[in-house]
Amino acid sequence: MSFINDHLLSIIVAAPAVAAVLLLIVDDEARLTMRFISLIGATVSLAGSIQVALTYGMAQGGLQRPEKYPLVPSLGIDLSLAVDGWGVSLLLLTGIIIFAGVWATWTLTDRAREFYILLLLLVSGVLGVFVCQDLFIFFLFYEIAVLPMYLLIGIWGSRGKVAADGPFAFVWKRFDVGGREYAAMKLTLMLLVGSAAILVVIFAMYFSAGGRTFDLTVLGHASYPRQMQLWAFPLLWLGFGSLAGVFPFHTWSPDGHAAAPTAVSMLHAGVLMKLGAFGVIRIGMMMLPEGAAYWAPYVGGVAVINVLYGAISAMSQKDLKYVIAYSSVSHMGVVMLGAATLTVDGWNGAIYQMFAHGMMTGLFFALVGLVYDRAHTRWVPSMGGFAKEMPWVASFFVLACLSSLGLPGLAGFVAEFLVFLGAWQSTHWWWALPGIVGAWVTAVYVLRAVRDIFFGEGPRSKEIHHLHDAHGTEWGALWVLGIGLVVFGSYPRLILDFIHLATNEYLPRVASIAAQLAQAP
Amino acid sequence: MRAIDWALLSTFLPLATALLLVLVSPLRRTGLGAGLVSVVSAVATFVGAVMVLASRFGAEAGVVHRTIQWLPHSALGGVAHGRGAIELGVHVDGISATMLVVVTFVALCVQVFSIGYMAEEPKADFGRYFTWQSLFLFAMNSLVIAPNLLQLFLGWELVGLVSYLLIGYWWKKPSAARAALKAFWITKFADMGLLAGLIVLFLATGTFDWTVTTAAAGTVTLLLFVAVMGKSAQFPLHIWLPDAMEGPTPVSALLHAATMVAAGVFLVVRAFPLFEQAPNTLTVMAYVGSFTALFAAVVAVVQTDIKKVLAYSTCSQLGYMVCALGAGSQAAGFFHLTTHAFFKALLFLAAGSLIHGVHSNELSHMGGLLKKMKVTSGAFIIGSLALAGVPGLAGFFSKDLILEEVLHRGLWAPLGALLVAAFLTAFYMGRVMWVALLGEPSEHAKHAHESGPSMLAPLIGLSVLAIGVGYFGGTLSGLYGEPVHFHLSAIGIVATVLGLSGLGISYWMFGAPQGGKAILEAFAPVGRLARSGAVNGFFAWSYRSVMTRVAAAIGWFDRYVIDGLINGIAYGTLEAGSRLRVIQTGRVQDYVYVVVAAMLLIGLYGAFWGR
Amino acid sequence: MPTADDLRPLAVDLALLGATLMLFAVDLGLPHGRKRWLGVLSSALLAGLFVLTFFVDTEGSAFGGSYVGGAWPLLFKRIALAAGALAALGSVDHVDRHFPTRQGEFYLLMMFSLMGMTLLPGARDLLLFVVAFEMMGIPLAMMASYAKTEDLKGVHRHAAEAGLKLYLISAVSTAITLFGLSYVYGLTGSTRLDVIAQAPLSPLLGVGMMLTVAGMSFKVGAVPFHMWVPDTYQGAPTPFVAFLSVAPKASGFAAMTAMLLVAFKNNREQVLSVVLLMSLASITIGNLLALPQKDVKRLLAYSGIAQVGYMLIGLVAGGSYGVGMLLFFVSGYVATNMGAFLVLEAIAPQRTGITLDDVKGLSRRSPWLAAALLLFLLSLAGIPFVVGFWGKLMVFMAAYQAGYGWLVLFGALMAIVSLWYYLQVARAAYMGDAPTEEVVPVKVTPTLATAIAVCLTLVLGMGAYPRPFIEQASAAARSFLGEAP
Amino acid sequence: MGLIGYLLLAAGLFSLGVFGLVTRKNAVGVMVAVELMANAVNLNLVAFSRFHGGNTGQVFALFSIAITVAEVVVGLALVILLFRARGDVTLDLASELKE
Repeated sequence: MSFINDHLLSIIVAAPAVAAVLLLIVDDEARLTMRFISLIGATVSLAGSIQVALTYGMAQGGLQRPEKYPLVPSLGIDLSLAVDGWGVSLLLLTGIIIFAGVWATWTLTDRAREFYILLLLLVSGVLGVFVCQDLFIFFLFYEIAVLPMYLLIGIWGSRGKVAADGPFAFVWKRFDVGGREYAAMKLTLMLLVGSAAILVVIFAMYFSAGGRTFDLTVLGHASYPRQMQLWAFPLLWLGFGSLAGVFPFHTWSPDGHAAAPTAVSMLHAGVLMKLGAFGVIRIGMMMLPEGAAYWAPYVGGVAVINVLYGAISAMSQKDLKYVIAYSSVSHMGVVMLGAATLTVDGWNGAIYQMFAHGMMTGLFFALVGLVYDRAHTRWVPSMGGFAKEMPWVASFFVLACLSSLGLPGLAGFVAEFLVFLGAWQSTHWWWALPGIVGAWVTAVYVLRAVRDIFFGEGPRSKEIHHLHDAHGTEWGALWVLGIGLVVFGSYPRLILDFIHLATNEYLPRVASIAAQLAQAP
Repeated sequence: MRAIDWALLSTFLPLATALLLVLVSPLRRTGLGAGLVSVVSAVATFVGAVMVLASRFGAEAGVVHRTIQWLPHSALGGVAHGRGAIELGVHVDGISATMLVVVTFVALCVQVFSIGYMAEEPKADFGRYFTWQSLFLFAMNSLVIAPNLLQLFLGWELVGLVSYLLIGYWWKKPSAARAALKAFWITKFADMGLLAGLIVLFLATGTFDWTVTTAAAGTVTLLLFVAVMGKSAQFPLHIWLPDAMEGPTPVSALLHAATMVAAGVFLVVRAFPLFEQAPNTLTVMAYVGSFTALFAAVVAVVQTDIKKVLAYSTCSQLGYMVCALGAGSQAAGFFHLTTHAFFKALLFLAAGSLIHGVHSNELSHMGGLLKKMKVTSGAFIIGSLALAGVPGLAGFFSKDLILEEVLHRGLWAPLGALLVAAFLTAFYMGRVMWVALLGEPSEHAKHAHESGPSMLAPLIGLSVLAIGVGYFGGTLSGLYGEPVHFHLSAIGIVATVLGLSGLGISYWMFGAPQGGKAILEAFAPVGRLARSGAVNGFFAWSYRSVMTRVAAAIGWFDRYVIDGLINGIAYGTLEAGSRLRVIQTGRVQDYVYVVVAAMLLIGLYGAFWGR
Repeated sequence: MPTADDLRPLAVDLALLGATLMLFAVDLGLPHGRKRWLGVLSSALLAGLFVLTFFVDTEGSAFGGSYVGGAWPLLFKRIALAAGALAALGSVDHVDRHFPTRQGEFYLLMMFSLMGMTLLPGARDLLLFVVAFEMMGIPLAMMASYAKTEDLKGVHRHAAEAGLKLYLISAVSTAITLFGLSYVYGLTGSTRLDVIAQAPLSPLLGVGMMLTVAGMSFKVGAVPFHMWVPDTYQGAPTPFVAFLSVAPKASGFAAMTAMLLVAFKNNREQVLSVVLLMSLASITIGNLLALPQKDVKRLLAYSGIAQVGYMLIGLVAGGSYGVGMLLFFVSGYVATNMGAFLVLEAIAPQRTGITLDDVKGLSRRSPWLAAALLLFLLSLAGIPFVVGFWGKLMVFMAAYQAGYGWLVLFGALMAIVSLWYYLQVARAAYMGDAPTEEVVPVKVTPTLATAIAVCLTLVLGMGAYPRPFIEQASAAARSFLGEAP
Repeated sequence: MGLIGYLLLAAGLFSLGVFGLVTRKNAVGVMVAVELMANAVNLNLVAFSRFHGGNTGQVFALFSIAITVAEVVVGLALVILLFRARGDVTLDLASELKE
């Protein structure tokens, strides 16, 4: 047992990958075995994350459960893992989402083996990012988390073509805009452009700090030249930000999420986008505090644009998945807004929003998957009255909507509330206003979608029939995430205390530098 | 058990009931079983509330205030003790105890009534209905016992949610779905003010308490008042309330007459110490309230749907309360809230019973119901008279108190508006009574029959209170401040005369069959205005023409400009590849050319730097 | 007279000579039906030699310093031998199918070419350089156009063209290099690299140096001497291309490094500026021209040009770090690119041109092959947990350290462009539907499968745990530059 | 004729070779041009050898000749192959692989 305890973090990170390797040797026809192996991999990660949360020493805080395996000692690259308060919460989130995600794809039959392998590899990458304490490995995991997406979307994505029109029709035709392969390619390339920017900054930090180690703590306490921070921070911001859907690098997200299969959308919007925001905070703001302090107003300003722009774009969408995808863009804006405030409440809110939005959007995509599975369309104007045949789906959808629009008692509210509190305290108090308005616009479009899809007299398209409610394994994802939303919304301290601990530890350094900078002429 | 335990019981028992009904589907699907569970729980809740109120008269009458930390301590409060805490808890004092009883009693009556009223619904829907009812009770009670504005806000949003769910109870009807959506949009829109107000308050004081003294009170209260306008349907954010009548009638009685819409007023009552620090806000409230009272009363006159009449009447009465609070009288506002809750709930339930009898909301489909539905009619008449301010009934006392306070403050314009509204109130209630209860029975009314006991019992209970509660004004106000004792004043007499004359004129006009044509024609422009709804139209326009168009524009921008840029870069790169590939001609001598040329250039460069 | 000490650095090369002669002898004795085993034998011999490199001590120098041993050349020899062994193994079936009667010559040519390659990294004399270069290059041109007469209008329609293009550009650049070398010799009076390094700079010497470097960059296929690369790759037999695309590149870089960092070390700046330009041009042209390609071999050829550009970055960064990372990059690249071409061979053994349509539906026809191809492609693109990621990253790191931050950004962005076309292949394999309705499984022969599996293992192993390789490469680079370990 | 003269001659020869290389259509003609370039190199080497004394350059030249011979042998073989494949030895025939 003590071996497990001593290597718990490695086990959490490796479990999905090991499951993926095991899948290689399973017979092609043994679908059930595949599913169970995947489920076990996900469950091990989830259980491990829960164990980490339960045993995390709240009294001492800081980085706990350190593990270190030298990888390339000559360059100071170590596979070093440890978990802090943020890590705890985000591990939990990832564990929950992948657990739900496996349930949500239980019925997948087309090339199931490859699908699960890629999905699990991706999850390993995500888990790795949240607990690794080595910048280089951070980047490595980050890339792993991004890449399987190409195949996941490209192979198992839905075929929804968009008619080529408008001024760029010729480009559209060439790229097959709206198709899943287009979406997959666009997502991959845009995110990797971000990686290119990150890479440069990683090198800059490494060499600027002496070129001996990539250890995050060491690098985090090095003092980088101001000039370097000023150019490096925006690169990180845009680099990680492209994954977080920062305007104007968000356009991969609607196409990508719309085209992706259910579990992948869940995971991508639910967890992967958080990697980007996490990177901005964990690497960008914490490592380059001067740069962060200088650029915070821009980060916040763009985040505000994100919130409103995403929400208003979502209003104009008719495709259900696009609606949800744009809402993600809007909500990730809230995360970035919280980060930009450089206040305790703002950062708490930002990390909590990652958590809350992860669960919520996971639920959303699971539901959209169900609706699509039954109705074979995502076109909102052709739906209507679905609540009759699928009352539970409707109920869960409303629940997700309510969290999305920040209804108290659900997780989304806590996060938004904290972010707004933080925003009001920050140097730009008015940031909170667009945020609040954004929440209202969210209410407008999500509830309108609810009305159009579930309420009213019945499908507006004659082709929709044979609707039925969720059944069997599909319940898994819905209940796990639905209950999560309520529980973490009513008693947020379950998670928020961890977050708070880490924030209190990390923020003061950044905030004090920001304060100095504000005083300087 | 102490007061706090009773308060917690009456909050969490309904939650437990709701959860039970949500999670145990078989129970919910029995319909009646779910209803009974809910009613039993409502009874217990009511008992709890009564015990809480009783404790106010007992030995432990002091304010009970108990909280737990909900979110981590915010750094915002700095070092000062108790600041920066984000807490939830229980606060029991006279106000919350009174409100608790009002809410739970009305809710109990409504739930009992609903068992009869909703009996013909499908079982699953019936169960769902009672689930939401229980959830509402939890939400409303958690709002009522809130120890600070944050919890009040949480409850506030939750009741808004239940309102959305219950208005949309018949979600298959597009109009109900639309009304639910509209109600949520509008109130949520107003709630932005509450959220902002809370944040400003927290930033300024480090707490969510309403007792703090702060320089920011003006901003905070104005922001809070925006939310009040939304929730308590004040002009111009009142437009959702008439549409909310799409919900089942008992829901209208509970949420959209007695309790939920009064939450806005309750907020002001609760946070009165804050509002008192902001005289300007109070003035604004007085004017908005009185205008709403008048405006809604005028519109109520021309409504032909009995529920719409009552809905506008609710708007109008809420205007009274807001105006009273604006005049600086916590007691007057809260007292009117109390009495109004009983008689308006009574009116709605009685109307529900009438509707149940004739299967129609339209006044013209009623008539002569007094003979067929004696108990219901009696209850309706008691409610109407109480609303009209007939002396001796509850409405008389509270309305009188309000007018007195407004007069006392010298708010002349609001006073005039309120007086006219008092006349109109009596007039339109009179009209409903004469047309629906007397008058010529219509086709529908001929088959009307009295409702069952489960519907009549609540009517009787509420009737008692609609008559009696007016006499306890002093006792109730004494629970939280100076007792306000009733004494007949000049303005009270004026109002009474106006009210009675309103009833009289309406009898003169509508008492006879086919009467009142002229007056209705005179009011026709108002009617048109009310029906086409200028305010409504404005909101609809801003949704349709502004929001959706802006959204479409942004959507286009995203697709074509931003995405276009990204596709453009990709396209450019691919084009560059396609164009450049022609340099690979395939002719080996061309390659040799390149090699030789490159060698020459490189050699020359070497010769140059070798110098 | 050469002494025994002189022979020590040459131990591997002599053993290779022995192996070659042995192969020759066996070829003479082997009856016609059995020729197939020649490939397996040569692969086994090369593999044996590869193992041998771990047990011989090649320290020291031979022939008065004209030839040196040690970690640096040894590592390149290993790369060449490994590439040879894999390529021979991968060629067995192709050669047996298409040139059943001329199998021995094919492997002999490969062995001769390999001999040039193993000689090249240790050469410290212009003469030896030239000889080794030609020894490596001439057999390649012959192998490129290896075809039966009756196939010239069919399967190997492009053999002559492929070979001729390789040959002609090779000949021209050899001539130009020699011309440059003649000046270098003329102005320094010596053919020894260390002596040349001491010579004073003059315009003619400058011309000589530049022409030398340019001529060498022909072998690695850097822009603007890359024009033969796509045409030859496309037209030549696939297993041979697998060999051609990696082995000469590794040795070419060994030669270039020696030339730049030993012979021209005092005038490095200017030469490096030209190398930097070539690197930029290679990355740009390689990546852009690969974008519209439909022929996978041609696509990989352009990608190879781009890869060379990345390798040149390591050279530009210089220092033991940069060179070491270049070496690491090259060793990873050998396994990767070899693997990729061998997979192509497995997919379409009957053809020399393989288009994206041939790859379509591969994941259904052979999931393993598709997965292998995907991993090779990802490694080429520089994706984590396969070796290409580390290679690119290490080279970038070296470049950043040397002050070329912008080059890192440029390189990384162009790597993303490259991902487009790599993913086109992956997309065909995974998302495209097979040309026919029924799914025809791909049959992979055991020899080819073994070769691919070895490549895959290397790619994954070096990607998962690069430490020993990186450290070996760094150590070799330090010993090459004479720095303390 | 001093060293410079030989160098100039070699350079001229080399240029002539380059000219032939790019203008000849016939593959054999191109080979001859390459040969010219190689001989320019040899001339250089021998001239430098003479200039420096010693025999390094001459040995170099010998090697160079040997290399050139090997090259030409292979080249002519390829030309024959081209002839078999296309029936002619015009270099432009070998331009199917492109772009």
